[in-house]
Amino acid sequence: MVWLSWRGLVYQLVGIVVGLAALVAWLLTADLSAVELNTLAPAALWGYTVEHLQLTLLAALIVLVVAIPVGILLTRRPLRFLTGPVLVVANFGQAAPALGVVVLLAFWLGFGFWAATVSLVLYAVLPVLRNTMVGLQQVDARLVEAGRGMGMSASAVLLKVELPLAVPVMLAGIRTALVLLVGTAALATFINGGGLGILITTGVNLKLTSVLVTGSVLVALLALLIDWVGRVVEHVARPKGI
Amino acid sequence: MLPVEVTGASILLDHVTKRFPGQLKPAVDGLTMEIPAGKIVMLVGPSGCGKTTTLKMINRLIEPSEGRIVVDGDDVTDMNGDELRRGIGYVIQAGGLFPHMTVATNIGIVPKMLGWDRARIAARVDELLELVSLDPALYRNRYPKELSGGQQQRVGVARALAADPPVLLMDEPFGAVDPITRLRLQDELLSIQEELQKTIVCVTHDFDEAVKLGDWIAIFNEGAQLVQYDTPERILGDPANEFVENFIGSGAGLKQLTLTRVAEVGLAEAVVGKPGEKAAAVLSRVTTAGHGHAVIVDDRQRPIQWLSRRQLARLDTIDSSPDPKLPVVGHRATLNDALDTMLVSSAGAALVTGRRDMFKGVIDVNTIMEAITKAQGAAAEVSADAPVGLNTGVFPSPIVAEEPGQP
Amino acid sequence: MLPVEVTGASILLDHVTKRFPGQLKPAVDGLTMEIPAGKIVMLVGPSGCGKTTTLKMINRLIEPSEGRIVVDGDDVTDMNGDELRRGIGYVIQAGGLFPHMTVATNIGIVPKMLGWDRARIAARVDELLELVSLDPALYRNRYPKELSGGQQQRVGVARALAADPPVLLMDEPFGAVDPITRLRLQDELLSIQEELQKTIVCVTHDFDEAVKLGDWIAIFNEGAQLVQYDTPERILGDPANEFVENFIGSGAGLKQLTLTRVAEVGLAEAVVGKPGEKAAAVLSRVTTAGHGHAVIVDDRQRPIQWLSRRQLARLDTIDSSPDPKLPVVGHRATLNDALDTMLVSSAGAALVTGRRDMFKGVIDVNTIMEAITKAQGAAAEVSADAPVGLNTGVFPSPIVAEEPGQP
Amino acid sequence: MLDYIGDRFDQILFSSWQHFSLVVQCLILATVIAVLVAALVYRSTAFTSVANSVSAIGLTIPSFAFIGLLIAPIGFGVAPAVIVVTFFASLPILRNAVVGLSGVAPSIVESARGIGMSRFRTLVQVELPIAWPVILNGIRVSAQMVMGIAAVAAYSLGPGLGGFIFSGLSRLGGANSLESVWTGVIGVVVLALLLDLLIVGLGRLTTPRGIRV
Amino acid sequence: GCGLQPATSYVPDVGPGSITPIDGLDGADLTVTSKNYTEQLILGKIAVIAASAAGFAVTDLSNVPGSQPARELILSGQADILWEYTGTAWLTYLGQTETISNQQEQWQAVYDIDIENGVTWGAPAPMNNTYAMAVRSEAVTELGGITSMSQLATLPVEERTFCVEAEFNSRPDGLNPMLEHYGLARGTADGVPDGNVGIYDTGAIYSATDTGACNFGEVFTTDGRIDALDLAVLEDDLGFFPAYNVAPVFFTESLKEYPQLEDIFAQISPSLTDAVLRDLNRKVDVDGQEPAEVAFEWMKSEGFISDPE
Ligand SMILES: Nc1ncnc2c1ncn2[C@@H]1O[C@H](COP(=O)(O)OP(=O)(O)OP(=O)(O)O)[C@@H](O)[C@H]1O
Ligand SMILES: Nc1ncnc2c1ncn2[C@@H]1O[C@H](COP(=O)(O)OP(=O)(O)OP(=O)(O)O)[C@@H](O)[C@H]1O
Ligand SMILES: C[N+](C)(C)CC(=O)O
Ligand SMILES: [Mg+2]
Ligand SMILES: [Mg+2]
Repeated sequence: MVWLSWRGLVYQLVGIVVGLAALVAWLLTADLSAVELNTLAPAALWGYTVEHLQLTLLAALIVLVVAIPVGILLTRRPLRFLTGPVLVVANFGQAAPALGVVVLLAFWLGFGFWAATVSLVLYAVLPVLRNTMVGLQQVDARLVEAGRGMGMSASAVLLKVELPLAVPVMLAGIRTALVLLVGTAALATFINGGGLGILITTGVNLKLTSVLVTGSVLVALLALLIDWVGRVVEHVARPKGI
Repeated sequence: MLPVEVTGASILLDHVTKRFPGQLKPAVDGLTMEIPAGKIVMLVGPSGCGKTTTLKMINRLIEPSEGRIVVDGDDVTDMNGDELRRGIGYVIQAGGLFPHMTVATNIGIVPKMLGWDRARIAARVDELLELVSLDPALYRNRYPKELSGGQQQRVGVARALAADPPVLLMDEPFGAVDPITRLRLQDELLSIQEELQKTIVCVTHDFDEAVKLGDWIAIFNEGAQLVQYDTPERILGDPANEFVENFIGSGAGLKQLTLTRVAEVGLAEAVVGKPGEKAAAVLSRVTTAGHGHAVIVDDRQRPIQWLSRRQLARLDTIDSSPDPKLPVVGHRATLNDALDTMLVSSAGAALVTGRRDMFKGVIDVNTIMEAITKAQGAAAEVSADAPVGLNTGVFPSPIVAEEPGQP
Repeated sequence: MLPVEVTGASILLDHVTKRFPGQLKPAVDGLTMEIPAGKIVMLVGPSGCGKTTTLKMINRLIEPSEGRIVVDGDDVTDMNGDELRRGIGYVIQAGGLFPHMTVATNIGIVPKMLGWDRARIAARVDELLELVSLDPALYRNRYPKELSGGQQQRVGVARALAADPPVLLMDEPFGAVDPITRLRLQDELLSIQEELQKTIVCVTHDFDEAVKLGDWIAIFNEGAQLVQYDTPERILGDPANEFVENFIGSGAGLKQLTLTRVAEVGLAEAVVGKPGEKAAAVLSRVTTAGHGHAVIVDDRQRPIQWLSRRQLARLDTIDSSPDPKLPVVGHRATLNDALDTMLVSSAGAALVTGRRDMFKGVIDVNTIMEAITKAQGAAAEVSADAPVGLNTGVFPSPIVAEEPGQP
Repeated sequence: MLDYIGDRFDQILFSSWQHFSLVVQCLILATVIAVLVAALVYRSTAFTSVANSVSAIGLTIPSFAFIGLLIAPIGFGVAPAVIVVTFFASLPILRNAVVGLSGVAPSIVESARGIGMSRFRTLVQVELPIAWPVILNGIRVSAQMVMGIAAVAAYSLGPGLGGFIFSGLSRLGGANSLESVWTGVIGVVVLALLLDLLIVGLGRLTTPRGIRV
Repeated sequence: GCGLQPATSYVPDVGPGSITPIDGLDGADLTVTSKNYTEQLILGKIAVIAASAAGFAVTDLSNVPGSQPARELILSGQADILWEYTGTAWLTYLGQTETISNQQEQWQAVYDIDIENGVTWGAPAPMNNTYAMAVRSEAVTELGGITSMSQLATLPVEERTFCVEAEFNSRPDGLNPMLEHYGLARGTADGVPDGNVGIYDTGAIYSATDTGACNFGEVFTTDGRIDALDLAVLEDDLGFFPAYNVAPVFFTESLKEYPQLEDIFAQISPSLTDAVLRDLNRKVDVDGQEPAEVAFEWMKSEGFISDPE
């Protein structure tokens, strides 16, 4: 993965900044109507962005707290027989349309932030769970054996050998999940979940192209930014030597 | 090779059986086998015959279904497995190094688990790196992927030795390295063993490796059935049955030559001359002795020329220029090396040198033939300290060999 | 081995140089080398010395930077590369078979590109499978992964031979197979070559393989510098310099033994007896002949016992039970095999059998020593038809060897 | 729920077929595009890493944002849905095609060239068939992913089951709205399963026995 | 292409009723559009069925998210027919500020301006689907027995909570001007703070209002769920909202080509009364029938069409 080197990271960050600058420049020079100016007021945009991030990050946090321990448990000996079936379910679960999950959750939990958060959690939990399990599974069995062979206990092998070696795959899953979350959070607007999605629906409903473009581009840039942060973390947290 | 202090422990597998769930036949079937302290025992046999299973039952990575395992007199069958393993070195293919830890961390991991302090661990790591011929300053902080396959293997051995365990288990330790590095690693293991005198149990696929490294070789057939458990000499010279013969493969004779060193056979005397002597004088000594050649040695007794009667007859004074094509072997060389050297020499014999390259005598084809015959005779006799090894027989107590296990 | 019709073409590399972009030194530096038609030429040398590059320039998988390449008198340097390659067989490690095609499709691919019709391709495929000792009915429709490594290699050779090319290039063809299969494949290649007499250029890392297969061996140093280009005998017996000596490694003498077959050396006579004869009669013949042993043969002249004078003295009538440990070698065996056999025999000699296992004579260590000495004498003489090979010298025209390239 | 499905069986079937058809057609288009691009770039490490970046970055773009952006210039209906689904479908396929093509053992390519195959012939007859299982795996991943994206594409009136989710949403609180959403969600998952089976079957049929694992 | 059709597309086989196939059409194309809430879906299907009965090859591009995109489709000729509301056009599309109280005059005013835009308004229907603020009836007493919009200003700030759709949130006849009209400032601490406004999909507001996510939901007065969920509608006592009579709107060029369309839709419009629409909407939202089915049954019962042979 050549593009994972620091140079790729710089390019990505530069790309995001340039994208944002271009958006701002366009908004400043474009001939905007009163409605557009109102909707795109800096304070409002900031508010939507913060809401969007809150949704994403809270959901991500819950996902991590739930999926990683469960993923670890499911690869331990007593539950290992579940690994295969869970992976199959996880794979097909991901085919469920995010939009449908969001709307169904609204039926169940009512409208608003929490329904949105829970549906985001449901949606993102699968890739993280999956990658945690796959990451642990792909650790060379001989290394586990070597660890056991020198007298490490099962938990010591997990902490010192398996988890560190699973980190790259797990982080990749977490990054994917986070990026998915940013995109999916845009759907929260359908159930009053807040976030930048409102700009997209408003833009479409009222044919306010500037609002629509601002919303879409901001969501995309935010996704890229989160992806970038994920890559930086991956870069730093990847154990040296592998 | 004078025996140094033996730090190894003896191991006894006592009627050990391992049945894997869902497997029709046991992987190891009622194996009784004694592994003497301070020796290298090589386990060989066809794929899937139970070598690895046997090895792993010793450190209880695999729990035996039946039977008991005794290390150094203590029954370890019911001991805490993790603790047991901390006291037994374990080396697997390509070292099984942890890729996310440096060489030093890898080696220091067991001492750390045993609660050694930092300084002591660091000192031990350096000591071990020296032992396996890696410069600590250069290699201490590298990651495994920054090492060659052979170097990784050496670190693997160093790690297994870290807490100075009396027993070392190795599962095809040199399987993944190229043949040249493999030879070097084998030599290194032998020299380490000469120094440390551990008990080493080593699985290999390679019969030549078993011959080279093993004090004793156990040849397994399916179900860890012990077909022959004997010295390399006896296995080569007196294979128990056709299975073993097939396993040895062709070239048993030449293989046997590698087991004996030149120093161990009787050498022929030779007429010795010095540069500056009159050739005629030397020739007369040669004639008197009834020999065909005279060896010319320099003032430090190193052979420089090997002159036939004809050459002596043509010379006046013997000069001091060394002959670059002189067929010389050291006394630590194997008979195989000696035979090779004499084949290319026109004399059909070779000069043997001892310490500091001093001339010791002459070895010829007949000496080698005799040595082989003698070795074959010796192989026919069973060594008195042969360890016990059987699959079904009753194991005599106390735990010492009374009768050879082989018919 | 009478020479059959030579179907190979001669190859000439004429001052060929290859410079890779971004590389300081040329990979191949001004190499001139003649490859005689119908012979096997082995390219050996340390890793990265330019063997593969040289080979690939012959079929223009790598375009030479300078110089020209002449195949069978035609300059191919400016020919269409794809067409050229269709006329040159090419075999690489593990055969380079296409995993998604059956054995038949793999073999038939070049004929198909050449526009042969279906029936002709099918017939050719079967013919080639027979040639490489694979039953067409059994193997035709298998996929490469359903073959063992050695079988894959054979299919690779068959594919290279498909369009009956006069030249075969092989890049470490046996590098990926186990030693035993490797020996078998080498023998097969030799017997195929005996029949077809192609021009074969073969890269190998393994000097023993070069000795075994090569009519000529080219030893390269960095930059495809031709250090020695000679027969195996001469390279073993008279290495050009220290580089070559190191390359040969230890055991040159034993290696030379593999070059000579038992049939090629003089055998000693033996006293022959038959079952049913009185032992005393045989003993008296032995004593008269001044021998130590008598060979007992059955009614089809196959040796069954080898009795010493002492044994004869103790016997009354000679019985017809065959001795299972009789040291017997066939007359096609190499001297190396013979030596190995006699080492394990108590007589220090071996019985040689010819066609239909009939007794031919006795070979002993002295015979072997003499044969070696003679071979070394022969190696000192340079063969008259030695091909040209140099790196910088001027190449004489017309393109025939006038003077040996080696000093 | 059963009543709901029973009453609208034809309509559900039709929408499912539309959804399936959209996904399959876009997958075919995406495969063609991705394989073409991969064939152009895989020999150069620089282009390969660009292709990999495009595929990685492209996947971070939220599908809903992308649809929104397309409505402005393209309008509603089938076209934006096709563009969005094809775009996202091509990304994993592109990545796998590059990986698959560059994963073909150099020795095999060399022996193809060595027996006189031209570059193009080598690509078509040797490299693509050998890379096919990897490419197909990319198609599988894409299929799972774009099944969901196609549902969001109903926002721009794209064909398929997304309509059930959106009309459920617009009638939320009314009768049958929950059923409508469930129909959409389950329909998509079932189609995903079905398509996955089909692709696996296609893989069996199109992968030569010699390179099946 | 390739057999793909827009989502929720529905073009049935229809037999003739009072609408009969136009001669010489030869399967000419006609595109119908509608917005994405129940009433529009039903009206859209009615247009589809009518055009289909008249012999057109209909493309059903209904369920467009939002008024503006639907309007855009008509203006650009990408769609040929849309049911539109006079008030919506007058204030939102045409940027007028003063409304006309007479419904017929309002229609005429819109017609006159829009004809210049290449869009022709057909005969208006009697029904008037205006916006309104609805309260769940349980909360009426909690909120001091509120019945009219002017009472909003008397409520404590934290009770002034609204559920609106994205469109209403930004429209010139939408939330902000409405609040202003009733003396409340949007986005101020003593008016209606932004935190008091929740934004929902059009159809989601009814259940959100009913479950108390907010006190006041923006509703359409013809929606069946007002009755079904027992919501109380506040009186627009200061007359902020204009009349929103629905009428078929044609892309003028298409209408010139098929002038018969005007007559066909002129037959339908008069039947579309508030009561009819409320009934049809209820069938969809409350009884759970499909808009297409509801439209078809109604057209048949009115005799416009018959079952296909
Ligand atoms: N965990 C296991 N579960 C079931 N069967 C096993 C297991 N491990 C090994 N076996 C079986 O036990 C037998 C012995 O296996 P073992 O690994 O000891 O062979 P080995 O002699 O080391 O072979 P190799 O030379 O191939 O490494 C084999 O038949 C193997 O299939
Ligand atoms: N495509 C290439 N580009 C640049 N340098 C190359 C290329 N191919 C080979 N070389 C260089 O040319 C030299 C000769 O390489 P070549 O492959 O001919 O060696 P070789 O003798 O076949 O070695 P080996 O025994 O390892 O196969 C080496 O230094 C190698 O690094
Ligand atoms: C019909 N309403 C005015 C309620 C909404 C509209 O203009 O679409
Ligand atoms: Mg094993
Ligand atoms: Mg090479």
